Amino acid sequence: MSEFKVQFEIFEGPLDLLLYLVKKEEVDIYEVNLTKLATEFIAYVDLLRELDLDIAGEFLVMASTLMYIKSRELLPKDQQVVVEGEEEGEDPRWELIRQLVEYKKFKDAAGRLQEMESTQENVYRRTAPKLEFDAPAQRLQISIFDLVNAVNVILKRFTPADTRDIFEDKWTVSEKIEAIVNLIRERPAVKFSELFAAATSRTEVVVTFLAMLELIRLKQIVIAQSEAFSEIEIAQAPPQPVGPPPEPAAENPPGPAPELNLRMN
Amino acid sequence: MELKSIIEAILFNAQKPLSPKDLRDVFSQTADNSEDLLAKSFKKIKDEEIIALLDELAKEHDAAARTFRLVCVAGAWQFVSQPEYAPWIKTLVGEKSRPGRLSQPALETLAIIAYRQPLTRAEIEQIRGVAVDGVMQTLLERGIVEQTGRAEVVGRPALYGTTPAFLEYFGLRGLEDLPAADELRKIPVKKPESLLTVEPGLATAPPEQLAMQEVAEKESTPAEPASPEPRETSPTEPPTEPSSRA
Amino acid sequence: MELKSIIEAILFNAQKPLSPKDLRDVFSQTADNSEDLLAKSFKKIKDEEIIALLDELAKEHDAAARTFRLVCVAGAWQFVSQPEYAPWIKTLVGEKSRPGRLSQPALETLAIIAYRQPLTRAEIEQIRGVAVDGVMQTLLERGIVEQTGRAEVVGRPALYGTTPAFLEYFGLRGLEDLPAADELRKIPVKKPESLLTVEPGLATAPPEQLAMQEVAEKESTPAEPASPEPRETSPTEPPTEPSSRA
Repeated sequence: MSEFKVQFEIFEGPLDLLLYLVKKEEVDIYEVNLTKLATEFIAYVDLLRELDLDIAGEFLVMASTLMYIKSRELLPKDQQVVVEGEEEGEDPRWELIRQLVEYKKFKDAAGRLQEMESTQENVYRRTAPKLEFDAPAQRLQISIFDLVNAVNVILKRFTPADTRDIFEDKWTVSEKIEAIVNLIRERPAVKFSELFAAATSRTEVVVTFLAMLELIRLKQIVIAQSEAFSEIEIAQAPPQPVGPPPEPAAENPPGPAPELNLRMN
Repeated sequence: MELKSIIEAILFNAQKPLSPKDLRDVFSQTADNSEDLLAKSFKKIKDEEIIALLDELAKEHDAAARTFRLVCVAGAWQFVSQPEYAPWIKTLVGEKSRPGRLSQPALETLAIIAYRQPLTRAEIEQIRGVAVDGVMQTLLERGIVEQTGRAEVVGRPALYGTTPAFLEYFGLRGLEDLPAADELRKIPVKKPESLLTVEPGLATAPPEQLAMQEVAEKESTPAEPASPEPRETSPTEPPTEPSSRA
Repeated sequence: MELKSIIEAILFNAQKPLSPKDLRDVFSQTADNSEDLLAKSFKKIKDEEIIALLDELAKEHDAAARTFRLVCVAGAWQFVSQPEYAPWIKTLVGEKSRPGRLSQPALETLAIIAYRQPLTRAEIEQIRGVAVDGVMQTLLERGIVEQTGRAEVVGRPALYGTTPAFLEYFGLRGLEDLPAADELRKIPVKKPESLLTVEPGLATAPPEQLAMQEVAEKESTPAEPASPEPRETSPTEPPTEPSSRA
């Protein structure tokens, strides 16, 4: 009994059951023997009734339609009753086949939708990785001097001894600082390369460079590059209010060097 | 740099599908923000131009037959992976969040709505031969079907149609992409002029006369007066109460 | 389905760069979770095999010369767009409000890489005295540092160097244009006997030689050395469009 119930529930409605029966016959819908079909359908419904199962009203309606068709068709043609008011378009046989054909097409379409549904489950849309558009070329706010300064910091951190080796007594950073300060007092702008032009040894270059870095840090000088690839110039920083002595590095700008802003934007 | 390539690059980096209008906006904004002459030259592109290039791009990617394609779903373009790679992609990005599959009754009902929209509930039920209250509820709740208006007939019943979510769910560009759309949209089968009997004494008509095409191409029957169907091409089913049901 | 295609499909859907090991994990997990025989057959793939296929894929995409390529950055593979499409992609994804500052550790790490490249992560860490995972990640993500090869030593660790974007940003023609490059490159940096406990505050503390007091006494000291506020007098702002954009 439960077996029947299960089976019965497979059918979405009377048309579905009819289609199933047609399919069992292995004939085209148009060729199906409606009388036979009606008999089978009614047998099905009767069985379910006997089993006292709930049957959707639509099945009973269909059963009665089929019984009507069957009874009509059993009569010779000339004896068939022409029901008053039954006009073309309301022939029950035709109506049924039309409905079946129509229903089958949508059942097939539903099958195709189902395939598309399961395909679509496996279609993954590319979601691009989130781009951070502070792309380096545009948004980094550091100058090349920050960079060099960082090297300097590292070197200092490591090697008080080494620096002594390198920086011979001949040149001290403090002397160079004074020299640069004097130089930029005389002239509004000094080319970066000029600072080093007179250097006689690589040690002097390094010392000069370190001196310059300190002056930048102390905001005694400003460094500017009017555009990418142009020569870097050094100038005296505009006077600033006197304040506390420079804080050590933690608060030293890790970010933008105020004097040089190389944003490529 | 071609416009087409730029469109590809934009779509490649998109976080969501983009419509031609979205793309147009990107071009227009970039033109405003950039000094670049090329970028400026794309200030005003027509949607049609973008769409034509999108179609070209999609064809190029189809021809390249790699593991991904460029597709248009519900009017918005996106790169998608071919379904056969799903097992690995699933491992990578996790299960897709997607509502459960539709039941058979829901799919049938949906198919009817998709191909015949807009139509009333009564018309759906006539095709399916059963009541559709439950499945309609499901389809409406899932947002793949919606009320699109009211039929201009007695009682002004609601008309239903599919939503963009329907297209997305099935990966369709538009309703015209539904398989066999031409065939299913038509109201196909009409009663032949006269039914002939197969065998003497039996009323069942021979198949030839019922051949769908013959009838379908004849637009002999005028649209039912009760029909709310606005589409001229598809005169609808007669309203639900055929005499046979009595 | 080829293994190579599957790798492509995985990378195409990845939200972040994937290493050969990441890919291997995807294959292994998929093999565990799938009933599919093919998926199961990829249970154990060798890294070398994956890498060889990745190289092949990258070549294919280079040859296809579309708007994106498959690249390896720091040992992880990803699809990236060609840089020339940046203006439009930027419009699409929007500019980040996050300032582009680098932290002091990042800056130092960058400096080390710039002057000493190519070098391994271990060498960087030796110089800085601390692990650099986090900052390296930042630098790699920002595209100013990249993997440039592998050291021919045991374990073949990745070598890092600066990118063209790095040069572009600083307006350098090449690394030889780095200020005092010759000098700073040569200064020996030996591993300290014991790692210095460098308090951040001390990092730039002037060494004795710098005798800051002298200067500070002579010159007025700026109020806030830490403040990066741009001075309006500074002739800093370069014209908006660098030559590289032309």
